[in-house]
Amino acid sequence: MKYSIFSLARAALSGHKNWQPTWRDAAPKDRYDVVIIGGGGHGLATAWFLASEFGIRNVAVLEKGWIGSGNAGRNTTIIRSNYGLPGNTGFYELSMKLWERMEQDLNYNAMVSQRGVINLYHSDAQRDAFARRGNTMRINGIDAELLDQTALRKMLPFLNFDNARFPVQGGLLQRRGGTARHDAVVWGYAHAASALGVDIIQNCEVTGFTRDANGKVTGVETSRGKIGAGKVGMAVAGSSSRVAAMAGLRLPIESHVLQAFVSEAIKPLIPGVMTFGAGHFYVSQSDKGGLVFGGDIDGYNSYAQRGNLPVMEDVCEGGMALIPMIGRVRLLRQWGGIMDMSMDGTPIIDKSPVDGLYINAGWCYGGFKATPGSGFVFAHLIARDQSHKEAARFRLDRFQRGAMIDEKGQGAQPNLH
Amino acid sequence: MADFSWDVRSPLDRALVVGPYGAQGDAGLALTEIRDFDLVQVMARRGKAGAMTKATKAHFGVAAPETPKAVAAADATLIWSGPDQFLVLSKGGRHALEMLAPVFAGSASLSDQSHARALISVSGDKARATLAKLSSIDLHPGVFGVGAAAATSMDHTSVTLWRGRDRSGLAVFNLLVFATFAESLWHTILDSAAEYGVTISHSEEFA
Amino acid sequence: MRIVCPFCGERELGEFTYLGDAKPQRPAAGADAVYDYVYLRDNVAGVMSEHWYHGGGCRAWLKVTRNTLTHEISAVEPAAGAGAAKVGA
Amino acid sequence: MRGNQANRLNDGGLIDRSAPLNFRFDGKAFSGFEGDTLASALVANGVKLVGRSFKYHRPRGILTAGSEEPNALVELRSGARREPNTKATTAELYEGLEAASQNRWPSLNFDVMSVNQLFAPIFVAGFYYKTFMWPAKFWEAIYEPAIRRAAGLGRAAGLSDPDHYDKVWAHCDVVIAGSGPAGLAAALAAGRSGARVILCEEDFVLGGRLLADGGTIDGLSAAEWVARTVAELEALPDVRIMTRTTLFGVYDGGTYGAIERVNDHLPAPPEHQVRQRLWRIVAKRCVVAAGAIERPIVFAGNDTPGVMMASAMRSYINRYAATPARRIALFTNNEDGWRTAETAIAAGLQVAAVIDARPDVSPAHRSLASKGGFPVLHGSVSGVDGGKSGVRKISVSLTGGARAEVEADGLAVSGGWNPAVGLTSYHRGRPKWRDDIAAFVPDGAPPGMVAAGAANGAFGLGACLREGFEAGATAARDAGRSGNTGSMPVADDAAFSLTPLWHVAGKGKAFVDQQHDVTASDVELAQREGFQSVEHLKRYTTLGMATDQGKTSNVAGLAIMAAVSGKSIPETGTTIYRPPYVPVAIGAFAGHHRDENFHATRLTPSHHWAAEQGAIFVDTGLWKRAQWYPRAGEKDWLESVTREVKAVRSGVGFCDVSTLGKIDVHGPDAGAFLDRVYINAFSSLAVGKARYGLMLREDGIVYDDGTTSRLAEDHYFLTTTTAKAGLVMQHLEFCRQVLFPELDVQLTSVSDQWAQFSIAGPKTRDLLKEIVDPAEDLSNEGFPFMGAREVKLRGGLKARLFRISFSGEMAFEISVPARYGEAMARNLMIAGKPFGVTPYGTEALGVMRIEKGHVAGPELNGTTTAADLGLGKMMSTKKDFIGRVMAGREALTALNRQVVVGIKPTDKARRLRSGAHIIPKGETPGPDNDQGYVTSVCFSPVLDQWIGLGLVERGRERIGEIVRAHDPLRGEDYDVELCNSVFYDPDGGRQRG
Repeated sequence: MKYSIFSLARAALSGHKNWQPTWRDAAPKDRYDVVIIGGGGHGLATAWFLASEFGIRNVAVLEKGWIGSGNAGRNTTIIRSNYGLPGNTGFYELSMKLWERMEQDLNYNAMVSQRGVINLYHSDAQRDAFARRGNTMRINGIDAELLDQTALRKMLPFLNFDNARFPVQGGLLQRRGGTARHDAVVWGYAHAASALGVDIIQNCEVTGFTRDANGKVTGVETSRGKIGAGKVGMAVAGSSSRVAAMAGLRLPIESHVLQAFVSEAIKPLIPGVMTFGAGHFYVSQSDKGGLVFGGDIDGYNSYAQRGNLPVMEDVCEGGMALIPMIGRVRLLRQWGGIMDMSMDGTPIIDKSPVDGLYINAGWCYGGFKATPGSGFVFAHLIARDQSHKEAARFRLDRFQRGAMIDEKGQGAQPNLH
Repeated sequence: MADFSWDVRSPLDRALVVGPYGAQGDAGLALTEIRDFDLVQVMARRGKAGAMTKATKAHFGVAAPETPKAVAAADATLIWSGPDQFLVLSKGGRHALEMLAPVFAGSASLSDQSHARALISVSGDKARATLAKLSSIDLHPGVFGVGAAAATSMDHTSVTLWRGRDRSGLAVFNLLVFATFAESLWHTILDSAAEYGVTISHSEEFA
Repeated sequence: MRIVCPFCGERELGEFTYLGDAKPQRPAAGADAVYDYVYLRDNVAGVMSEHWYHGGGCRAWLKVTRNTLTHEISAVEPAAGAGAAKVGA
Repeated sequence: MRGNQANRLNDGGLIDRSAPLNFRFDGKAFSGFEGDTLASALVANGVKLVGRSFKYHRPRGILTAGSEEPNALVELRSGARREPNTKATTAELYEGLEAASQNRWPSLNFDVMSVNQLFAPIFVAGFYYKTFMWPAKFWEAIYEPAIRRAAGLGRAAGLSDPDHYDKVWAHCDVVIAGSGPAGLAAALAAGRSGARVILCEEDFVLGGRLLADGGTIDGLSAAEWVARTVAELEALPDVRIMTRTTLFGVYDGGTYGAIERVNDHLPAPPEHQVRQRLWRIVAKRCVVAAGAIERPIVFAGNDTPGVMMASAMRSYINRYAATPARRIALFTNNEDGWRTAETAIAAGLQVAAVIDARPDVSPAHRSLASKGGFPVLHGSVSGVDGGKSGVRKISVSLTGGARAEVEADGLAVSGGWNPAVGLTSYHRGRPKWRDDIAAFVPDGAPPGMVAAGAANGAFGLGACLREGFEAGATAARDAGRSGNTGSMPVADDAAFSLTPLWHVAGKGKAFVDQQHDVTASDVELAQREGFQSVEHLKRYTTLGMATDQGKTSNVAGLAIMAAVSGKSIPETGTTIYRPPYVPVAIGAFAGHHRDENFHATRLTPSHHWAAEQGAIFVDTGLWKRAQWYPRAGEKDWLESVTREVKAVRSGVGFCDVSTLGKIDVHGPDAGAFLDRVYINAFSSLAVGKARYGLMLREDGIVYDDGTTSRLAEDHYFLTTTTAKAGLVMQHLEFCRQVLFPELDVQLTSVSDQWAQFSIAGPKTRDLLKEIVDPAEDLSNEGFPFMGAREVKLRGGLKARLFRISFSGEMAFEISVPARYGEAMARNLMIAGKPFGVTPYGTEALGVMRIEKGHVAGPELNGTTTAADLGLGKMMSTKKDFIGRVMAGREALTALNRQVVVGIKPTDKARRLRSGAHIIPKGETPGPDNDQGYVTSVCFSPVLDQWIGLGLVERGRERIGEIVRAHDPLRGEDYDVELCNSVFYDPDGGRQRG
């Protein structure tokens, strides 16, 4: 059923009794051309691109819980393409362009809202680093503006300019950045992929791989039985190491908790997205009115999906230091997601050393904004057995070759990325 | 030839204003900077813990602390600062680095910290209430008794904390804080204690 | 989280810094072995041995046995060179 | 004195009639008493309409009397202290309180946005996902702003929060959440055992439900028992009772978060006091005695002002002596609800009817009804008449199908009780279903925690006391306290019978989540569209995501989902419970760390002297460093900095460089140790000499650099960059303790021990001769370049002198114990006066290092190799060191890497800027020809032009090539020449001379 104001109005007349499920809740078949492990944004986007762009429709997406139950449903909903290193810049811009047409592609309103993303700087050195990055963006055809304090005072007068330990001096603005409604992205891809014949199978946990005599992956073992597959792609974020281990692989990845927070809903207070440059804090305001904010990862390996108190304090300290008017706004909820932190802070989208198994992992906390781009290039890799040109540097062997893509320059220390 | 004076200045010289601070009435907290001290870090060499202990005993008449404690010797306090290491705190000139060097030759490495720290004594009814805002350590009298010490952090800054002898029936907490952080931490302590009222002073007397 | 430092006693998380898996041993040489040591991780879901630094306390490096599913800490011991003055003494 | 409190009873209640308080709601003046909440005072004044709902802007009243309130949210206070979404039910009344209703325009009574109700047929759950997609541009321009304006409840202050907060640690054996019968009994048992106890109560009065429901305990009235118990607890030295304090979360290792509202009951905090305080409580055990929350029944019109939870109605009448209605109807499905009828009668109010969904009513209640002269109707409420002025008439579907109507101005509702399972479930635990009470109860809890009393599903008074007391005793024992617990308080248990009833079918909107306007039909729609998982249900409908976190709505919502999807409630399950238990001000989590106190500040030993000189300071990490020293008449920083550089290059200057990390490396193996952490050798360094060293990370990338001197056979003095001081110390300790424990080496940070100054310029030696004891030989032979040793100063003070140069001039660094740092600065000024000595800041320091081509932070950016920096030759091939193997990887040794090179504009008048990219001449900039960027720039007084360093592909092979500096961000594009990175004195004659 096509979604529009007209279909809504029609449905209203019948008390909304005729709506169909947004996606088919499928039962597993014996075999698919492609099985995608992970019913998050990346997995569902991959399935949709396989079906819509690459003509592969005999596809299943396996989700151990409910779709979107992983990081797709527990992030701070930011989209941007303000990266500075070759490999990242083009890829995230590809993703941004796909965000810009998502609603039309999917016939689902994911509330992609380009209200701007600004990274604030507090020192000359930081300004210089932002200038380098902003120029990279511009050279790659991406919008970027370097604002000084005067411009910033006009745009965000409520920032702490005058009474701060580290006064804000300016910022790097990407106006096309913004937010999207995270759950709706999941449901939108599920809706559109399902309509093209993709089977979305919930409550189906992968427990192992089936391999042939040559070691090639021929399918997966799941909590709902064996499922054969021509190719298997994994897009399981924080569970990447666990799934890869089932195929005998060790990855350059650690799993860490990243917390996010939302405040009580309030009338519009903060435009766009902003990140504090002198502490760990970034914030936007949702359409519902809550301030959605976050900061640094908790800092130690974890699969526990819950955050600690010191980081919560650290984030709020950053918030108060930057925007002292939020002191009386109340924090409503705290949650944690498991990040697949790679060794250089950059994702891996590559064929694995195991024939027939494709890896999409290492997103650190950048996974949400990558959703459409990741789905597209991963579908490309699976369909063509060749990396898309914008993902060509996301190779698994880059660490062996010394070709890391390390935006923060922190080295093989995942909790510092 | 120019005439130089090499006057010393405590890192709290500017920040410390003698007198009352914060809420009026009976002050809940006494904050005293102790000036003019020598402080030497003593670190046992590999396999030489025994020799260091022996040397300590011979020189100070007491054993070096092997657990987080502050041990009073005749004219010095030996404060545990980590595994196989402790600090020797004494009135200026008593146990300076050069004097201790021969004592620990071969058994321990010494490093002068006399200028690296400021020494602050915290006492009064509200000493624990104030420190609870700064320290995650349990300072309950049953847990942190006289002579207890801790290498810990306050306000994300490393400090050495120990409990001295009680004064007028009240606990006294001593704090060694890094010199370059001292002014900042001092203001934080004052902010934390303002609601109780503070009496500020400095002294060259050791508690 | 609170970690019982073998030297200092139980302390708040904020005094410690995390490094990571303590299982890999630094190899003397060999590009593959060093690559493995620097980059590859078991990323244990369960009980794991980890390096933590008590930088906000006694500056000892510690080996902490911790469950990454529950955060429960079952053992803490000093690194080989923490408290080494007692070695052979 | 009653003022206009028409709905206030003449006596009773825990209010102080001798302490009247004036307040304003929506500008209108009212009065109440000490002991009131804003909600109880509004009730006493007959105010029924208090707010408007989120989506449909429906009129709403007061539903509860606690922190679970979904409707009665107000903007409390004004100006910079305005607090949106404050629950009137927990806001304590104070003199002069000002509150305003929210989410309405222009007024609460006439809210234009209530037109949304007309669109309600379209505004169903998730409608926005299906529309607003065309045209695409309209989303940001039109649709979204409209949605954002409509949503969002109250208005934040929009001004910097003027109040202070602090954060405190507390330690105890047993922390107890809640001071109802179970909590008090737990505190009693634990306290008597000798345990250190902290009892947290979110209310401002202890007693929990005892305050409203009374009872008899140990033969005393509830009030007497509470008073006696509190007196006993207060006499115990290690029991701390904290009112106005909510335990909101449990974290690893037995750490609990609690928020104390220290001064929210006053117009503003008294001087020197905080508004709120965040407690981090470390406890060996925790008893959750947080009680239970009465749950509504979902029926059409259940959001009408005047519909109230039955227990809340008792609270208003008994605790606050305020009557929410004069003629009350009660709708219950359980025994407990009947207490409200008893309370109403005792207070002299009329009971219009009791509508009981159960087939039978106890004989006692039947006789109560006949005595009170009201009917007992078996059935359910199917509709409510009344709008913003409140309940008028209630429609009842009687069992068997007949209908009845009841006239009343208040409807009390009791659908049973939900134990407060939040705290026990915050470690992602899921509660379990108990059929007998039709509620979820805790199923396990985080380590050390146990639930007792109503929080554990024990609803009788006797059971609460018993469970609380036993939990308190056990917790104390587990914490190692074994004192005599004395006797357990005893009370009778009232019977509890209940027939589950979640939703009454009927015409009209029946609200599940009142704050978010989620109706029963929204839940059904979600099910129809496949959002059957409770988490999907929550996310699709926003059920339970409001400021009350679904405390009154979640269970009903999933019960309705269970019914429409043909599953049981436990099969349907609950969503994950997420802290905090109540919303907590962001300011409280920040505490002291805001404004200038966000982070600590480090001051150099000469800071105050520099401030006296009028220095401009720059933040470098936590440090404040003198950036430059302006002089009168200088028009900008560049003029000052240029003067400082020229003064150094032609005479002498000095700069406080104490911010460098300084580490004593002691021990017989110190040299061997340094050989392993630096790429170059240090064991071969002679005593009395210094050497520049470079450290890599294990991945082969440059980590840090600095000069290290050998002061004795077994003593090196190592310096790090300012930025990496702490990290390098940590890294070295890792190497010492973990990687190389066999080495006998000791490390100590001496960063704060030494005040260190760089003295540079051709007249350095002249100046030093004034300061240093004449017996010291400072000649080139006596103290050659890279020499390092202790010297005596005039007056006898000992100092360390290092002949090292960052500026390229003849230079020394001198260290004195830090408390002499200020004296050193003054004495350098005195001694240097004849030579025109000039203090210089970090900018001049930076200029001179760029002129000399020294790399610093912008080049050591965590991605560069030693070879990239032009320091590849330093890498020893004779030894192992950290990072050696990985540094040899193909991509790190590739010939086309970006390497450090000098850059200068071909037009000497051009300003060069950091961050400009390097593009070959004649090409269109694009990702394929982006060959590097400018890392550091300065105006070079020596060359009289802007110069810089950059990382450029094969840069060192391209010296002399003209390329483009492309800077679209700043709208600039100009030609630059790639040149040798050492702009000044390339053969180093000046620093050796």
